[in-house]
Amino acid sequence: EPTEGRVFAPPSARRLARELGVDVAAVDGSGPGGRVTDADVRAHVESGGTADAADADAEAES
Amino acid sequence: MVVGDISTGTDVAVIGAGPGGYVAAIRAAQEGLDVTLVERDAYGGVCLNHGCIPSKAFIHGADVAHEAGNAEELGIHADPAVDVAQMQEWKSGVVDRLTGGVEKLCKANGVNLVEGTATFADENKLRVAHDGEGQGSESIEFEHAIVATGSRPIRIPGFDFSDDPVLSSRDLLAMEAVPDRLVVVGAGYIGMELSTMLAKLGCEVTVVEMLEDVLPGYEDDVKRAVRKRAEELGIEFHFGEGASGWRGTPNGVVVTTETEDGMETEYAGDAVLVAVGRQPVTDTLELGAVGLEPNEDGFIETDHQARTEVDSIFAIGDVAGEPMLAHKASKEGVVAAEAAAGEPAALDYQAVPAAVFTDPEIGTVGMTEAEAEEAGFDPAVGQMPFNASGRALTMGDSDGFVRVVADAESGFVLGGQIVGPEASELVAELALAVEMGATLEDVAATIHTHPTLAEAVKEAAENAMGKAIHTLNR
Amino acid sequence: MVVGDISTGTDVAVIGAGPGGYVAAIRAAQEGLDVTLVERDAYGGVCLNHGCIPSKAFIHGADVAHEAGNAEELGIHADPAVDVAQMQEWKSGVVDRLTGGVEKLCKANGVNLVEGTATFADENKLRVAHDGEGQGSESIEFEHAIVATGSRPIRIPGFDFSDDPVLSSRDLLAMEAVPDRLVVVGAGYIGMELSTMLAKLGCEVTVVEMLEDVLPGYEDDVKRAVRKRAEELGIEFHFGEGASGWRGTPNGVVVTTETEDGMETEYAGDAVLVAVGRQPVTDTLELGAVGLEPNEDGFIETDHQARTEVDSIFAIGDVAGEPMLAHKASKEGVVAAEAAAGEPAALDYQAVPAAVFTDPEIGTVGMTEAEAEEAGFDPAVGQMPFNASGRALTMGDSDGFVRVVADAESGFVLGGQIVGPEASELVAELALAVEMGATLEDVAATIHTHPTLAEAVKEAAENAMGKAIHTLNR
Ligand SMILES: Cc1cc2nc3c(=O)[nH]c(=O)nc-3n(C[C@H](O)[C@H](O)[C@H](O)COP(=O)(O)OP(=O)(O)OC[C@H]3O[C@@H](n4cnc5c(N)ncnc54)[C@H](O)[C@@H]3O)c2cc1C
Ligand SMILES: Cc1cc2nc3c(=O)[nH]c(=O)nc-3n(C[C@H](O)[C@H](O)[C@H](O)COP(=O)(O)OP(=O)(O)OC[C@H]3O[C@@H](n4cnc5c(N)ncnc54)[C@H](O)[C@@H]3O)c2cc1C
Repeated sequence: EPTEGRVFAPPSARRLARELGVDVAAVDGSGPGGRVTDADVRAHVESGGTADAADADAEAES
Repeated sequence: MVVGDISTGTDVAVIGAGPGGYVAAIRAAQEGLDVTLVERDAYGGVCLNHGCIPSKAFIHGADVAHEAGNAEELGIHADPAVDVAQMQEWKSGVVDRLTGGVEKLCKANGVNLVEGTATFADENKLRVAHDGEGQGSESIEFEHAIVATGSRPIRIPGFDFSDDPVLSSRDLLAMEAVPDRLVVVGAGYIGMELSTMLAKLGCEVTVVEMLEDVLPGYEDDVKRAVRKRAEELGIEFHFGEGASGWRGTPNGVVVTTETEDGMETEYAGDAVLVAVGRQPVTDTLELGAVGLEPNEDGFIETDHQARTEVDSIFAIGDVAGEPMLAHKASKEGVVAAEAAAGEPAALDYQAVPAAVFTDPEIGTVGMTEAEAEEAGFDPAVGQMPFNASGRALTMGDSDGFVRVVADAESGFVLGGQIVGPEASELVAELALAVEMGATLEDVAATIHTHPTLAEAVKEAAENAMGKAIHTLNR
Repeated sequence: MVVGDISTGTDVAVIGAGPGGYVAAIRAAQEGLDVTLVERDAYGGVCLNHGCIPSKAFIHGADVAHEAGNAEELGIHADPAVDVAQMQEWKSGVVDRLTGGVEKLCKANGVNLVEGTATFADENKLRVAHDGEGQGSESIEFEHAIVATGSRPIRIPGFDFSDDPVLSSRDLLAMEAVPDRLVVVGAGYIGMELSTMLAKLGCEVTVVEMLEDVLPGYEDDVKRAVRKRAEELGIEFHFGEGASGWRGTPNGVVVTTETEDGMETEYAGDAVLVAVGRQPVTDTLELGAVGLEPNEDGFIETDHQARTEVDSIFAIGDVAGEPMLAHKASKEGVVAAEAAAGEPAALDYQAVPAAVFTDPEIGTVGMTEAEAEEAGFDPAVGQMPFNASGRALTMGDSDGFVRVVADAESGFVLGGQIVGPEASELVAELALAVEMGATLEDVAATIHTHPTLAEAVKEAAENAMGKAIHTLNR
């Protein structure tokens, strides 16, 4: 994946992901072009997706 | 000097009250922490006292005078006389008002203000030396420290700012009269902003620059727009020449430059302004006492929360790395403060916009076309020249363009480059677009007020989609 | 007049080449349709020839002259002489360039241009009468027609624009000299923009307005900022008075006004500008031939695709309803063109931003606090005064503020009101925020370049969140 590291999500969704300990890069985006929304982050948590704060932190750095 | 005569404790000690430090201090206090802000010079740091604010005040003043004197085409005939000492006084009033405001805001938020130079004693203790004999010092114990000591101008060998005719940007911005002739060493953004301003105020400016063009890091067409206008203002450029020395003459100075091949040339001026870049200030801190060491570029390294290798210590702003810009410092200040308060804050922004207040202005954010390609995107690029913008034409200022860079597949806006009137303001919309993960269509479908320069942002997005109305689509 | 001597067919016939019509024509052509654009006067319509563009050109000219003459505080001493005939020439050059550009863009996109007045023959046929005796006429058969006939100034009883001293905005913008004294009837946006411009050029302006304040529809604090500056410029306001008549005098005119209680007052001027609003142009069209009738406000009613009750006919721009603004016209033009091409286009935008080019400028988008409440939201409102903005202070122009209105629960930005320098440009970021469904946090977390006016947008968003740095949070 050449464009790896770049996640298209508004700041509010990125912050929510941090708070929920989710790696935002692992969330499937349902918005235009695959943009990650708040709802996508919540759905990811509910479906038992990653909830690893360390991952999220590492991702946030890029 | 008496050491340790007072000792206090604080949750967060912030060192340096520039746009990094004072913002960190206020936000930390808003988070309910007990905060102590130590500053040895002036509230607002370089930015408010010797950088962003005074330079923009002078640039505005020069613009007003220059525009009035060059509007014959509009039927306006004026021959403005500029009293630079008075402009200086006005500028100082603006600075005082803002620095006074910073002090008031700190106090209103409950930040403890301490004047003096802070050095580390250990990982949880600062020593603050107060200026002046017999003023003593104090110790401050902290849970967290935030280092925000900023930067200072780089010196080049042979040019010592303590010599009268060798000016730093700070010296220049304290001028009481416009020099008749000035040699400027460095065509980076500070050199170019100040040269343009001085030329508009009637100074004959000679710029010498080691590289082959102005404004390293910007794209060719962006550079060209700025260089062209500068040349029209009478600024003389000499590229590929490094300043190697200077000597005083009865009328000022003669600066010697050297090409790579060793060819020497001399340029005369009333004085020489050295603006070749800035370097982080780490030597005021005794970093060794906490086991920290600047990296090879002189910066203190930090992580995604602006935290250094020492858990209790954060570093933000110019001292913590590029881009050395006030708003980057403030952002890091907010994140460090929130992290110190235990919030899950992170420096996870997509882009730091940047502006250059030359004529025309530059505003950029995110990726250029080349950067997008390098990052693996297939870029869709759209452009709108200001000479097709109704608003730009009614302002008599229609050089330049807006360019928008997006990912062709998804449409996501990756960045933008603007050169032209109000570019520094126009870039805000593109910054929001980049940060939000907006697509070209989102920007294009948003109704933009007519007649505005901002319409060019929309038009550039439409151009990238092959749907522009006011430009031919490529 | 010879009728029907030529007959052609086209996919889309567009009537009127203003910012509604020419944009619709170009976009329809881009969609691959055969397009015929009929205009009886000048390409660009009111906006480019007699509205947005000429007014903004004069406003800019007046600003340059006025700023130069009033910058003593900055150390700039100038006494500019303004040659209005020359400014007029410059303005005309700008207009010509833009209208020429519109014509060229139409041609480059393959739009057929027809000069003349179009009237409906039936639901699929136009008749176009060419100007001048013996020029004949032609018939154009169409699949779809797009009506974009715009608006004209409202006349008030007793004031006939064909009388020399009774000026419309169009007459005023053709001036070759600044009147010494002018009576302006109407303090709406056009009256206020022109009054401010004239006052800056040295005209003594008396404004009479039936309502109790300037700029109906704007909030009190927004009005106040504009009225205050206007008064400082020497503009005299008389509210609660309607213009009831005028008579010529050797020096110009005397205008009589009447209050609700019947009290009369007289105001003298060189001439009287009537700017009490604009009304849609439907009487040039023979709408009856297709069974269409304007609604009670005179507009042609349309649906979410800008389609009228007659399936083959769209109506866009000023003729199709409020807000009568160029960019609303263009948006409707794009949607009508795409709908005619069978695309699922719709007028589903959230908000039409609006600007008033007074001093200070106004830029607004979306809901005010009161409107948000009415719509059932619990509004969170944040504000940043420009007198706390570093950039505004360095511009010597720090009246006004940015206000952001959001939904407290979700944080969604619902609207914004800006009054101050560059308000017309700054509103673009808020328009994108409103359109994208951005939250306060999204705006606040986006890094804004320092020092810019746009930082005030971010600060206002932070203020609404209780997290502002440069203002005290309410
Ligand atoms: C001429 C010029 C124009 C500029 N224009 C712009 C612009 O338009 N936009 C922009 O974004 N940036 C601009 N900059 C850059 C901007 O000024 C810096 O990026 C910004 O000031 C960095 O903020 P900071 O908080 O990191 O540090 P600084 O503003 O440098 O503040 C550091 C503070 O720390 C204090 N300090 C240092 N050591 C100690 C110690 N041991 N104890 C106590 N106090 C200490 C210093 O006295 C200083 O006040 C400009 C700079 C210059 C020189
Ligand atoms: C002084 C002034 C300042 C303004 N400033 C602004 C501003 O800053 N921003 C803004 O958004 N708006 C502004 N406006 C409003 C703006 O001009 C209108 O909203 C805009 O022009 C509407 O565009 P339109 O395409 O609907 O119609 P118009 O621009 O009115 O164009 C209609 C065209 O149709 C032609 N026409 C009419 N009937 C026929 C027919 N039967 N056959 C052929 N041709 C016909 C007319 O000749 C005209 O060219 C201003 C208006 C004025 C008067």
